[in-house]
Amino acid sequence: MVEHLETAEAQIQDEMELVYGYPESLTRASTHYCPGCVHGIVHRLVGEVLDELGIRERTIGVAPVGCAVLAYNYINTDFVEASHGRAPAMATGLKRVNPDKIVFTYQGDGDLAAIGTAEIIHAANRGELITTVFINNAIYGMTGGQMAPTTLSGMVTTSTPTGRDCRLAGYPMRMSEILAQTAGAAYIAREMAVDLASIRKTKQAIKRAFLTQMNGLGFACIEVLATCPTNWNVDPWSAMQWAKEHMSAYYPVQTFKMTDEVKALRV
Amino acid sequence: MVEHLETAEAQIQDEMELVYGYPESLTRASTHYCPGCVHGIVHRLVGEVLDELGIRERTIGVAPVGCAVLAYNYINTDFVEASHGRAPAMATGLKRVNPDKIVFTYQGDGDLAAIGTAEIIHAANRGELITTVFINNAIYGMTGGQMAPTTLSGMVTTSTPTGRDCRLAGYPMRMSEILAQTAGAAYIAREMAVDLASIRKTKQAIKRAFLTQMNGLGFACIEVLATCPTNWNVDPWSAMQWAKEHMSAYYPVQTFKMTDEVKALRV
Amino acid sequence: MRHEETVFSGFGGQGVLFAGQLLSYAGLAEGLYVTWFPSYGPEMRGGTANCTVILSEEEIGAPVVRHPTAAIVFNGPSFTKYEPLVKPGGLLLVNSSLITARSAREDVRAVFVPATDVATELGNVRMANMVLLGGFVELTGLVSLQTIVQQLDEHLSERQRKWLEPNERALHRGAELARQSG
Amino acid sequence: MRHEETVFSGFGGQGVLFAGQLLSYAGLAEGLYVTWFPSYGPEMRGGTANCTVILSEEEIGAPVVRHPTAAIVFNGPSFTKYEPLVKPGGLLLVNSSLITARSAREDVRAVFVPATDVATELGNVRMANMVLLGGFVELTGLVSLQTIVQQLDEHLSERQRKWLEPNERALHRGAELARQSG
Amino acid sequence: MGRGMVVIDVDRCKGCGLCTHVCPVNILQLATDTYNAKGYHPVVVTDAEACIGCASCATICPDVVFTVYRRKRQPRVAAVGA
Amino acid sequence: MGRGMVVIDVDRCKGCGLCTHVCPVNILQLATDTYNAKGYHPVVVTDAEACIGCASCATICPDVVFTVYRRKRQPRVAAVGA
Amino acid sequence: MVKQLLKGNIAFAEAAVRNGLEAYFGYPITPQSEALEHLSGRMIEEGRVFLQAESEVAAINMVYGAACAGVRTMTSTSGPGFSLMAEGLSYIAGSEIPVVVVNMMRGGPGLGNIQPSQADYFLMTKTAGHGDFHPIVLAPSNVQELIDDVALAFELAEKYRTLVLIAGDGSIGQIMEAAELPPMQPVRKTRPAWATTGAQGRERNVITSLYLGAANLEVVNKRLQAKLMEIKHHEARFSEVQTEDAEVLLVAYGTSGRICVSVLREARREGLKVGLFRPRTLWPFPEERLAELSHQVRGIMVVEMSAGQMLEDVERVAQGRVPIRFHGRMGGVIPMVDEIKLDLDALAADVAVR
Amino acid sequence: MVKQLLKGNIAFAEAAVRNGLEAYFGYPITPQSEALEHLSGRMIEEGRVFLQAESEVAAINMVYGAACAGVRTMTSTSGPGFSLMAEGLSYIAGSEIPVVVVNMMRGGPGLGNIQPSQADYFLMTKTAGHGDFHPIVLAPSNVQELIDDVALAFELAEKYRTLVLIAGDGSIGQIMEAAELPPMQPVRKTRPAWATTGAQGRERNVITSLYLGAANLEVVNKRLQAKLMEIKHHEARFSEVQTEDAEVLLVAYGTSGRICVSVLREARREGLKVGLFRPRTLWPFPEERLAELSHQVRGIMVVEMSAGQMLEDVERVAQGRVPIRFHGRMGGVIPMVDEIKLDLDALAADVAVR
Ligand SMILES: Cc1ncc(C[n+]2csc(CCOP(=O)(O)OP(=O)(O)O)c2C)c(N)n1
Ligand SMILES: Cc1ncc(C[n+]2csc(CCOP(=O)(O)OP(=O)(O)O)c2C)c(N)n1
Ligand code: SF4
Ligand code: SF4
Ligand code: SF4
Ligand code: SF4
Ligand code: SF4
Ligand code: SF4
Ligand SMILES: [Mg+2]
Ligand SMILES: [Mg+2]
Repeated sequence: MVEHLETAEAQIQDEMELVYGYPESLTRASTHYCPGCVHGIVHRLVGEVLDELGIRERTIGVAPVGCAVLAYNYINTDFVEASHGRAPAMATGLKRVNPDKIVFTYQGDGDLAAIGTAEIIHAANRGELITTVFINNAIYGMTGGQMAPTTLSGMVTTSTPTGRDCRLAGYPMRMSEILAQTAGAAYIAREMAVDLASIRKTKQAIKRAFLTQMNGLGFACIEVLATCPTNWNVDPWSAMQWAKEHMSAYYPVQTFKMTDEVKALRV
Repeated sequence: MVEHLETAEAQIQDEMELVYGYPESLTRASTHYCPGCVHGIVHRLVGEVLDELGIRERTIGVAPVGCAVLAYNYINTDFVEASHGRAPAMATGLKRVNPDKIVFTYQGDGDLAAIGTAEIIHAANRGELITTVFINNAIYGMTGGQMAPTTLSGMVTTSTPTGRDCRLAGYPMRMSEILAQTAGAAYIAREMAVDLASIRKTKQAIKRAFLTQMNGLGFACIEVLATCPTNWNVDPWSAMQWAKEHMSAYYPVQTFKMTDEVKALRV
Repeated sequence: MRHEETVFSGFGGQGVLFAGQLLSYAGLAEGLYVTWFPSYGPEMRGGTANCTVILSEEEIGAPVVRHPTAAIVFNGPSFTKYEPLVKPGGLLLVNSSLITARSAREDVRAVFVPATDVATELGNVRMANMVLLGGFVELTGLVSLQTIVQQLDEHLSERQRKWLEPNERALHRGAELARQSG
Repeated sequence: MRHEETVFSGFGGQGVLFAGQLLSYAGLAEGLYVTWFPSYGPEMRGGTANCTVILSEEEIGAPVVRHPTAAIVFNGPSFTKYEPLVKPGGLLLVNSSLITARSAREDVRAVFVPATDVATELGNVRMANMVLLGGFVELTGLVSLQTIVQQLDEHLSERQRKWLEPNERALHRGAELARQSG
Repeated sequence: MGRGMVVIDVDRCKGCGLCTHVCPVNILQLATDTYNAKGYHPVVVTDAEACIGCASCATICPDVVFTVYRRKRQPRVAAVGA
Repeated sequence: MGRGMVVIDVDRCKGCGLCTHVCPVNILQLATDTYNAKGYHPVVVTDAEACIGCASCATICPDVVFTVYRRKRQPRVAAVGA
Repeated sequence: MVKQLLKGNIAFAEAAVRNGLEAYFGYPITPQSEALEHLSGRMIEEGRVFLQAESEVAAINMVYGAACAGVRTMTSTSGPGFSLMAEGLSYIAGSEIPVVVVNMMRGGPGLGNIQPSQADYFLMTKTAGHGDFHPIVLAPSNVQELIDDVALAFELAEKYRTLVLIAGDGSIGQIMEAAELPPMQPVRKTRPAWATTGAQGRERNVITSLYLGAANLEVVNKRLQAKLMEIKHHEARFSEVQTEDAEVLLVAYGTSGRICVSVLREARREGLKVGLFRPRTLWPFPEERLAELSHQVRGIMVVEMSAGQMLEDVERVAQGRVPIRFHGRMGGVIPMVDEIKLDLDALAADVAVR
Repeated sequence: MVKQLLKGNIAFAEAAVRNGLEAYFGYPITPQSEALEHLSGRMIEEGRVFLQAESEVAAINMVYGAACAGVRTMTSTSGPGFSLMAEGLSYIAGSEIPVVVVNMMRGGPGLGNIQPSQADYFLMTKTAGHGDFHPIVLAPSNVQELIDDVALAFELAEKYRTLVLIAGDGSIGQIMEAAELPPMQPVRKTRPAWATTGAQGRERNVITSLYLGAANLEVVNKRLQAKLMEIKHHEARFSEVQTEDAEVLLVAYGTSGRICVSVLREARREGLKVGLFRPRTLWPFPEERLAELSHQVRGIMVVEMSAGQMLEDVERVAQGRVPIRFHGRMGGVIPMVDEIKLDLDALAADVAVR
């Protein structure tokens, strides 16, 4: 296949210019994600950003426990696999002894907003110079679609068979709003990946988040509203429409904290 | 001693009226706290509130791990001793199976704002019908005065011998501001216990917090700015002045969240 | 003594696990000891699914076996994996719609049923599992087709009720084809 | 063979632990094996503090003993606790300023020094620990008073430097009194 | 007997001194010579007559040392007749 | 050859269909008959000429299936001469 | 009640409901999440308490809280989640509260994978957390035993006021078998006298594991140890297959245990006098009976889905009387009958019973 | 370098600094907080990394992260904190990363108290977390050994890429003794090839404990077990006192071990031929030598500050050759020489060496 591509490229070298090519910072492995899973899109965005910033060789990723547990098979940097929810603590250890390197965590909403609540909040509060990409798909994907802290009210999951009853099961948690309360956070924003525009915007935000770290400005976290077609039981495109309509209604797509230095960054 | 008191009381029955007597909801045990420790004052306030609300016999307390670990020796209700930081989880278990009972946690800043971050935030977010009294003395008292998440910038502790350097050790954490972000919280306020007025105000807040639970209005937490004369290395009175001046400067004494129902409560 | 160790294997989505369960229900209904043991994993698509169903007159020890007495293979990869493993004298039931390969083994009874095509004819590609199950029951006589149909009736969820009738036809059609090619 | 198992016991704040450490430093300086073992607990005030100091010419096994060869008791509760425990033939050094009780034991050498009063005379009640330590050294000859003074010199923190001289006097005064009453 | 009166549970006192700072009529002091059972210099009332029964001491005391009384309102006549 | 062109890495495609919804000229479709190595109906281009090389497909594709090219700006003369 | 085809995870969850489970707190983890999912519906239906916690740490402390209130409560998890419960389990043991925890073991260490394993034997039987204590550990090897063990677990937990663990594995959780569920029981109406339910008209109750002063804590430890001794003497359970005339003894529990039944059948068919000793309690370990058997047989083979953990207990009990051989598979691999059989034959040869 | 009077907690902390400790992450807990406090000043002075974590869970995962970067890193804690690290420790074992953890044991279970204890023996030696693994466990019994064990711990951790625990107790942490500190070492300049430091001009490094598929994980487990076997054969350490002619053998480690030295002296004075076997590594347990001795002596007495945990290993190794007596204290009580001596005399009488 790759060969085939090369020849194809050869042919058209002269007449055509490349407008989208395979990101260097991604491995060639095909992901294990379900068809249309947003994890794939955001992995790609991270790869593109690492390429554009030219930091692949000085970046260390921290994979979560969640569907993205195998992120290290796809994002082509040094990687470690954290225990469930502790990625920010592990990233803290990595960064403190590698201050000149770029360390990022990639976490799901169960990983970051449930079991990992303390670790993410304290990493943010310490202003750890790490970057967090937070995929909010309102569900526990990997384990079969149980309720996540971010599951919307009334949403049916395998652990809320009659729909989430917030009075019993708690309310959908707005993590970005909470992280923005910490003194150490330099850049906290919520984006989504549900159409071309929002995907492009998400990429810019992720890029700014990495630049925040590269410039030593503090902790940065980009929450990305995403989908889980499999556990939502809808096709990928409908899932995106649903997310655009319902998730962004409860989870405002917004920049919650951005210090002046971060604002000043040219992305 | 007690006898002596009784006779004394007898004598003066007719001429005098009692304006302050020993709270029924406190045991007669003398506390293990250091002289002038604010834990003693807040224990007393809790006792007075339980008396005034007449709920001693239906209340279950959850003691923290911290200097207040022996709170159950002093507050005269059913009590359980939680593991460090997990009091809100234990209280959740207790309350869910005792919905008609009153359950409160009494926690320090290491217990609640460090190791117990996830448990308190999720209890708040679930709107657990429990009440939390949170003693912020900016230090780990019990273990010998190490830095707490709430330790002020530059403050010298046994684990920040040259003063807290926030860039390395993280920033003082404002927990009430964070808890106020959760959907399940009905009443979140920060008070202090550093002089007569603030002590009286703190008592009203604690009373309102219990009433919030009694009326099923949601989670309530009262943060109390306090002192630790021993580990601050100052006399109790100076400690109170210091807290009044410096702690309340960084930790605004304020009501961060109060639902209309809670506002409507007559305290 | 009735004793059969059967592997059902195919793509996720081909109804492999349900076919196995249906056989298990039938076995139980006919008073046999039963174990149904699935391959399980995290939510990852496009994987292969399989389950081992053991029906026996004596209490069952190991719920998985290296050499099944019968294998029902729904797709190519499953054929490759299980064709060599079937016990000598055992049965290899193949969905010939998706599997062109032929077995080189002399010591197993290989039966080929174009289950996917038949299912498509009958109106839903997803009924291939019933075609194969029908064939299996016909070939082994392990349980009666009636019992299978009864159990199908009992265990089809409301939403799938409408498929009861077609599925029945698929079962019978599979039995038929097996009888011929078997 | 020089071997002494000494318990220092009193209120927290009476300098019990430091007196024990000073003896330990001296023992080390004179080439003895040394262990200093404190009672320790959470931050709770008004408790009693004590430590066991063992000086010996042979390597030390157990760092705590049930029956010390010497007990230096700074207050009433400590007297009550350790008076019965001292080894027969052992030394019981008592701060008679705070302890009015007398020992009924014939088999121990009980010496009474009004350490708190002496310390107050010398300008600081907190030096009672040095008075008693001076007395102890005088009575046991376990280490030389000079060594104690040297070590005091070495281990007084900057802030306490000004107390070196008075503490020295306290040590000598303690020795003196012990010589007389001993 | 003054307008107010406090009963002090001496052995509960830890001599922290907080009450001495808040008594509006300044009649609370730590004993300098005596110790209580706990080994602290306990609080003492220097002028019982002056107590106004405001309970400020009780409000700040961490160790529930104080019981506070205030004289009941008496009909003025009685006062005169006295 | 049109203004744009996409190269499709067929066996990476999972047939999720997302790209088919965002192609502005509607030339992307899932194959109905053929399967790829993964067993999915892969995307196919129905009218290569129409591609404008906007890379929308690549932007939304979770599986990096597309490589996208756009015709280089040619000097008008050349165009005429052609 | 007739037998029905039940999946292990659903079976133990439903069994708990029918045994009057009043509150369940848990956090999803494969391979036991179906239990949590089943309870998320059933408990609410029954008007009881179900709560998905924010973590296993929270879950075990919620269970701790509910147990202090004197209700039947439990949680279920697997390897990594079980590790996270260690501190809470130690507190529960220290304060002598009845709690039931199911651990459907999976491949480790670390994240490992989700296939069946028995590698948490040490962690469950020797301690489960810091300090001196042993939980009672039940080891079912089929769905019916799993169902029955739920009732037993609650009974023992409450009888001794102690922690009871059910040691399952991914295989027992995922398998479907015919089994019979107990009849439905309502939740207990009364609460035990020691429970913290509000001190209304009685002395207040305080539940703690803190005992300042070594002497005080030692008293508690001695009481705890005395209780454990009593449990050790009365609650050791095991089952045997054809041990009467056995010359070679298979020792295995849980899934390994049932697999060994097949091994035994094959070997017997070939005339090898083999017996099976299957511990039903891992703690207390059925030492007495195994010691007896170690006098009778000429060789022992231990089969585990681990590197050899129960093996150490067998060695300790057999005291070198007969050679002990070990067949272990790791990482989630299920031992195969034919492979075990090979080792068994080898052992038989060594000890010259063949 | 001359000997100085050092407190155990300060001693091991300073020893770590001098052995080139590059990063410390920890959470305060008595009775080891002085170590954290000492490092909070020293590490910053030396321009190295010190961070007080938000919990022990965070601390061990920070250590995990720093260790993945290939630096010398450690944490220290006590009972409850050690329990909370169980999951992280299992991940560390599973990904074969060199890490050192000090556990100054205190009275348990639960919150217990803060007095010295040896009741975490099982938790430390048998597993420390879910899944199949053993940490190397060093057991110092005085401040000098504690200091020396820090160097040894790092050496072994890095040699075998494994988890090494130092099993101390409150007493070793609080005692002051004369000891010699090693000379100051700077931090290592280079990072090992496997470390995740950014894939600059090399293949990228991935560190994980996840292995999907039972077969794959079993391969890793086998490698892990092979390594543990190697450690078992080469790293078992112990020290002996007057065992040559011993008829009765004392077996104890750490604080119990040093106390037994006094017991031995008294007994010898009275002419009883007693020896002391003091394991310096609890895992690997020095089985071979103890087995030898169990042939030589006529009775064994195990002394522990627990209900009898190492006791099980002694029983397993001695294989019933000689009677084994146990003297244990719990809840933070330090065993007293005279009481141990009484039990020893009783044993001596039983086995008729007196
Ligand atoms: C300690 C622990 N608890 C639970 C699990 C099981 N588990 C694996 S992933 C996961 C949640 C995944 O959800 P999320 O973080 O939202 O990621 P997603 O799959 O949705 O991308 C859980 C609970 C585990 N592996 N470890
Ligand atoms: C799991 C665990 N970690 C650490 C400790 C040690 N510890 C006891 S209390 C405490 C902190 C107390 O500080 P805080 O919560 O602020 O209470 P305070 O004493 O200041 O009132 C710590 C770290 C413990 N007991 N358990
Ligand atoms: S389960 Fe959901 S989150 Fe996981 S890969 Fe599938 S679609 Fe994506
Ligand atoms: S240490 Fe501080 S918090 Fe604890 S009792 Fe003393 S003064 Fe109060
Ligand atoms: S009651 Fe008021 S006046 Fe009387 S002593 Fe107390 S503070 Fe002073
Ligand atoms: S405030 Fe209470 S404890 Fe403090 S000195 Fe006054 S009476 Fe005593
Ligand atoms: S590049 Fe644009 S026009 Fe061409 S196929 Fe992709 S989306 Fe359609
Ligand atoms: S978006 Fe990608 S994976 Fe989905 S159908 Fe289009 S090409 Fe295939
Ligand atoms: Mg998710
Ligand atoms: Mg505090």
